[in-house]
Amino acid sequence: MSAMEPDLSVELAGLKLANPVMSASGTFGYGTEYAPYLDCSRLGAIVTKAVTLEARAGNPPPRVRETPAGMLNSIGLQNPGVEAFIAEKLPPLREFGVPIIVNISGQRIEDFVRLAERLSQADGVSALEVNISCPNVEHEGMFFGTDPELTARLVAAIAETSAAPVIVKLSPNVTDIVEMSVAAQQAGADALSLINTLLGMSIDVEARRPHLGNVTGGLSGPAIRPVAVRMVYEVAQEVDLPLIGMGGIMTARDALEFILVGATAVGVGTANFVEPASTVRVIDGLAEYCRRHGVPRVADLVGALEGT
Amino acid sequence: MSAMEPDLSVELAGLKLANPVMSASGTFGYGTEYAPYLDCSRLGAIVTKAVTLEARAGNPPPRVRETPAGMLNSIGLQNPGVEAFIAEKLPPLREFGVPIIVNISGQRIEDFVRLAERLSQADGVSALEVNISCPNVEHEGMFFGTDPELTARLVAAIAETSAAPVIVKLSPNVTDIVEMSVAAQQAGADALSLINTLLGMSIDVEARRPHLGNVTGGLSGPAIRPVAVRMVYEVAQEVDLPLIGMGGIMTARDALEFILVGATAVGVGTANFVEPASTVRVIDGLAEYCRRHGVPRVADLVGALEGT
Amino acid sequence: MPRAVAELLHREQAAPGHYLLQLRCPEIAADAKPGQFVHLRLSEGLEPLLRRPFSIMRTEPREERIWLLVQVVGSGTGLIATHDEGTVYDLLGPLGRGWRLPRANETALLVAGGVGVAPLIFLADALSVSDLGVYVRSLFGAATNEALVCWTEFAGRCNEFTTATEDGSAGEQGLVTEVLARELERGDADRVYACGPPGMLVEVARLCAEYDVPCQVSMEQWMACGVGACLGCAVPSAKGPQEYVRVCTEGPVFDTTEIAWDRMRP
Amino acid sequence: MPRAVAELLHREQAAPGHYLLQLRCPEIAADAKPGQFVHLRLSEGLEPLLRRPFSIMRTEPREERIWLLVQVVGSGTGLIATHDEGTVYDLLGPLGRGWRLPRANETALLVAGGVGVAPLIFLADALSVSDLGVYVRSLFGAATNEALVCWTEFAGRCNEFTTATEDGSAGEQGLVTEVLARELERGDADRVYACGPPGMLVEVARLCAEYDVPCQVSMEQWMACGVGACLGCAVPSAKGPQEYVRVCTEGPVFDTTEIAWDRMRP
Ligand SMILES: Cc1cc2nc3c(=O)[nH]c(=O)nc-3n(C[C@H](O)[C@H](O)[C@H](O)COP(=O)(O)OP(=O)(O)OC[C@H]3O[C@@H](n4cnc5c(N)ncnc54)[C@H](O)[C@@H]3O)c2cc1C
Ligand SMILES: Cc1cc2nc3c(=O)[nH]c(=O)nc-3n(C[C@H](O)[C@H](O)[C@H](O)COP(=O)(O)OP(=O)(O)OC[C@H]3O[C@@H](n4cnc5c(N)ncnc54)[C@H](O)[C@@H]3O)c2cc1C
Ligand SMILES: Cc1cc2nc3c(=O)[nH]c(=O)nc-3n(C[C@H](O)[C@H](O)[C@H](O)COP(=O)(O)O)c2cc1C
Ligand SMILES: Cc1cc2nc3c(=O)[nH]c(=O)nc-3n(C[C@H](O)[C@H](O)[C@H](O)COP(=O)(O)O)c2cc1C
Ligand code: FES
Ligand code: FES
Repeated sequence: MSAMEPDLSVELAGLKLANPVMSASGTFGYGTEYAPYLDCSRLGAIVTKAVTLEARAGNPPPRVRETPAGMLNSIGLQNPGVEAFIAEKLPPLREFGVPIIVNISGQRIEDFVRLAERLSQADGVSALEVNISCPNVEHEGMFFGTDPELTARLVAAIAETSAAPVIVKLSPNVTDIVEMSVAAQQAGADALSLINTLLGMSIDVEARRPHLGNVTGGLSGPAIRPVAVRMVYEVAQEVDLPLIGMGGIMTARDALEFILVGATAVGVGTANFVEPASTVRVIDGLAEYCRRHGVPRVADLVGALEGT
Repeated sequence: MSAMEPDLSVELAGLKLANPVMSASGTFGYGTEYAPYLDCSRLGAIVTKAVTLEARAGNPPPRVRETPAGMLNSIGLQNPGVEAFIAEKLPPLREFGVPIIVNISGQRIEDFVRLAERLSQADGVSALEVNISCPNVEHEGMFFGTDPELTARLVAAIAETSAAPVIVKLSPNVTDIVEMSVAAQQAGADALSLINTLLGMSIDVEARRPHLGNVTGGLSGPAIRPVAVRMVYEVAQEVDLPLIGMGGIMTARDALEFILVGATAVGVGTANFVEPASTVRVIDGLAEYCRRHGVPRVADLVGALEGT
Repeated sequence: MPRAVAELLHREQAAPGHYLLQLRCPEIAADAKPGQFVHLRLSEGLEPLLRRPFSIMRTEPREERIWLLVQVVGSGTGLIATHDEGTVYDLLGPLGRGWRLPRANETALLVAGGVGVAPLIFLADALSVSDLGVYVRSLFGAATNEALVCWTEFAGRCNEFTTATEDGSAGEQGLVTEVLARELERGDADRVYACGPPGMLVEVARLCAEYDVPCQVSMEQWMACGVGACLGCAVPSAKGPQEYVRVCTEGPVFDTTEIAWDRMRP
Repeated sequence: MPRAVAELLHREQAAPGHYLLQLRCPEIAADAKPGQFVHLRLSEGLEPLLRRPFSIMRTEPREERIWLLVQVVGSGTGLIATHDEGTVYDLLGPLGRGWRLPRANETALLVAGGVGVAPLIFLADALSVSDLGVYVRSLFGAATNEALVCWTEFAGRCNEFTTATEDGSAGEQGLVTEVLARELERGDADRVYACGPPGMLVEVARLCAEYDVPCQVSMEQWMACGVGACLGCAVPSAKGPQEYVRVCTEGPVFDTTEIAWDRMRP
């Protein structure tokens, strides 16, 4: 590495990342699936598919469907449960030698607390990412992530228990993302991830039924990027926590949109399906941008929007 | 027209439309701009660009920007004001011989009431479409359309005054679109239009500034269609009013997604910019679908989703 | 690494709306097993966004070539008609678990519906050059004569070959599953291999269960990743009332007993 | 009706990253006036979604042809390199308000920057065949020699012609606006016509105001509809502190006095 090589490292919630590029939860399996296609040890961090206390089967198929510049998914929370995750999925993940962030989900606050207890102490888990875009069975299925009070209670309970940094992943399906961010910050979140998928639906008009077996699903991909960038921008103005921006990032240019409006790191999701090596291409592209613009450290670009 | 020709007419808020296809507000000017490109008399209705009490200059440029399968706009409410609208824009609009729906916008409830008073009695105005996706200056800029109570007060005041049917155009930038719809219904709305644009933003990473002069803008086009279809679907389950569905409709197939989930009529917006004759193509495509599937009346397709 | 670029050497219309693609792709030509698929990127842009899965129809390892048979059904496959020879595709593959071969000297009954013939041609090809001494009897059904796409390629690799069309324009008139029922009744098939539309596979599975003949099917499901990471391509598994298997990883070829057919979406 | 399909008769690279397109389009060839533009659909799909505006560089009414000069700057213009001869474009046009012609026997000073030369070639062409007796003096600037795209087409239609390049690789070294300043100082230009990058136009407008020479400029702004319906292509108007005009309808050619230059985004 020459003296002019830009420094891509960033710090986030106490973690030192070699670069700001992570996989987005649910789009990179447990790391090993993509190992034949790229050098996973180059990632800033790997974020896993959601882990729940017990094994979950997921939603009825069809589960994915392409939409204009995006896709809908209704995977549901299919996963082998936390114990199987620790026993089977975590050891190979550790081999990559990069920070592992475990995305967790549950139906009651207690579920999350038990997950945090168990996972935050597990060997090789660098941080937890709390998926709050899920219904709370104790509150008539109200989504945790659409109510600031529920979010605050959930995050406070996890933050109290977790030995690892707590990243709260926000849902975009809200009137005021800033309100949710402030609630998470006050409750003790160490960082925020945004955004999760937008709730969407598409119809097979010949068969007159929804394409997805589960009727509705989560919209991801380039189509949602303008919404995601706007939300990161809004939150960055009002909240002091480091942000992980995601939503439709395909290239370094896209990642830079998020970084310039205030994201310290970025997640690459749907793009992995299109191009398995998307993450490393984004990393290389960020370095190239820094070189071209004479930016010594990518961290200098965080929030470096001009004239707004 | 042969005996087998499908009946495309629909009834909506007391209006009898020759077919369910309208222009979406702000994308069809005041009708005359597109007259050289299509036979405007074929439309089910023409919905105008927003009209305000006083003339408005609109937002600083750039005002439009393409995004993946969509576009951002920050036109602002540029319009000549209600009196100039009535004097100059309405007479040529009347010539098309189709129902004219005037989209109205304001900053305080009083503005809307005065607009309703003036316009609902104007010759050739068939209905009002109330754009509630705008900030209320009396409530610290809170958007009318993101608060159910504010929406209800606004709609009630307009409904009381208006001599013409009142269509309420909902904002998708909310946690719960059903809550807003119910509020509008209870306050006396005759129909609902959904959706307006999603709030978005995009960045010129070379110049490190937002593409739009106004920083953020409204996202429209095919990219948002899954979100729009989902919202129409949700609202159709809970509300009895006729719905006008819109968001990314380019073709009859797209329009059918909205109709099948419960829209009585549809609006075509961004597609006009791509193909000026989009509306008539959608109309022709609906007829073709009805013929192919042996559906006698397009109205039979409203909400005719199977197996959900 | 299951990843390659492949140059389009030759494209021809195999039937109305069907293209036969010959690609130069040494790695996949060398490694692919019958029943495996490739995950093809059809555009460098966003339209379509996701890759599309296609069964491998044939490999010619020495010539470093593979063959795909593609039916145009939508926007992605529609692009193929616009791709000139020389087009370079980015593809992942060979992917998935292919056909488990019959035992020596068995009679294998191959049942193809329409474009589902592709992975069965590869199977017939492998059997015809193997020293297993398998007797290959094939049934090929489609709506019309024209939709019996690549039937000569298929027939030429089988010991016995029967066609059926719904409109009677070629072979027997009727569904290929009706022919299958008769064959199973006759009782000399040791195992069945099938690929075709979902409705056909359901009926094939039902018949083979009825006659207690082991059967493998190549399944389809919408895919995102193609490599087991997204869990998008799930189909109901017979393992439990809530279990799923991934078409891209545990499949696309399954034993019919692995699938919970009653939970398949109609 | 300002709507046409146009067949791509010929495409050639006019300079690195610049294409000259010859289209068969009888309606537009017959109707277009210098300074007008066409709104071109570059894909039948969604990528790009919106049409793209291009100035008309030349018309040949008898041959039913029009010429466009396109610089590749992004995804839409990038597609042009993939379009073979015979491609049929859907376009709207001729659109907008073109150049107001000089009076008889005036001296017109045409100032072009890079690809902005296109609408000025059309103007020079119209003046060269008109009986107005206008003396056409042109200045053409670009970053490098190579970027003086179509300069022979331009020069051949002018009475006098000067080039300037920033790197000095052709003509004078420096900005074309520096040459313009000298010309205006000399004082024999009756009016100025300019098209080029925004920064250049700001400077041209400033200089012409300083020397009190009437000036028209062809402006650019991102467009959606191209026909006046969306109000997307606004630029600040001199009519009032909050007023805007539409490039697609009131322009693209404006008198510099119509524009509020101080409110243009830098
Ligand atoms: C393992 C596997 C192997 C396949 N092999 C072949 C093959 O050899 N030849 C061939 O022509 N096709 C094959 N298919 C189906 C092929 O992948 C789809 O037809 C293709 O993806 C459609 O893309 P599109 O963009 O044209 O259609 P879209 O516009 O996306 O959709 C059009 C219609 O195609 C169907 N479709 C779309 N995607 C899939 C999918 N992944 N699986 C099943 N149906 C789908 C749906 O009915 C949809 O309504 C295979 C599918 C799988 C899963
Ligand atoms: C009236 C008018 C006449 C024009 N005439 C010509 C011409 O004769 N030849 C030519 O090469 N170009 C011309 N342009 C500019 C041309 O329209 C844009 O370069 C083109 O739209 C870019 O499309 P893209 O998809 O390649 O770029 P995008 O990927 O959309 O954007 C790339 C960059 O191009 C620029 N750009 C994009 N759209 C526009 C636009 N509408 N106006 C100005 N800049 C834009 C921006 O800087 C943007 O960052 C004209 C523009 C206008 C408004
Ligand atoms: C197939 C799929 C599965 C996902 N699963 C999860 C999940 O388990 N937990 C979670 O927090 N987000 C999940 N997401 C959301 C992504 O992590 C990401 O927030 C979103 O897709 C936006 O990024 P993208 O546009 O780059 O995909 C999933 C997304 C997809 C497409
Ligand atoms: C350029 C533009 C201007 C618009 N102006 C208005 C407006 O004045 N009032 C309004 O209610 N909606 C306005 N809209 C929203 C559209 O009417 C429509 O709800 C939205 O664009 C979604 O439909 P589409 O995806 O078909 O464009 C505007 C949209 C665009 C793209
Ligand atoms: S397609 Fe992603 S797991 Fe099979
Ligand atoms: S581009 Fe729509 S008004 Fe000019």
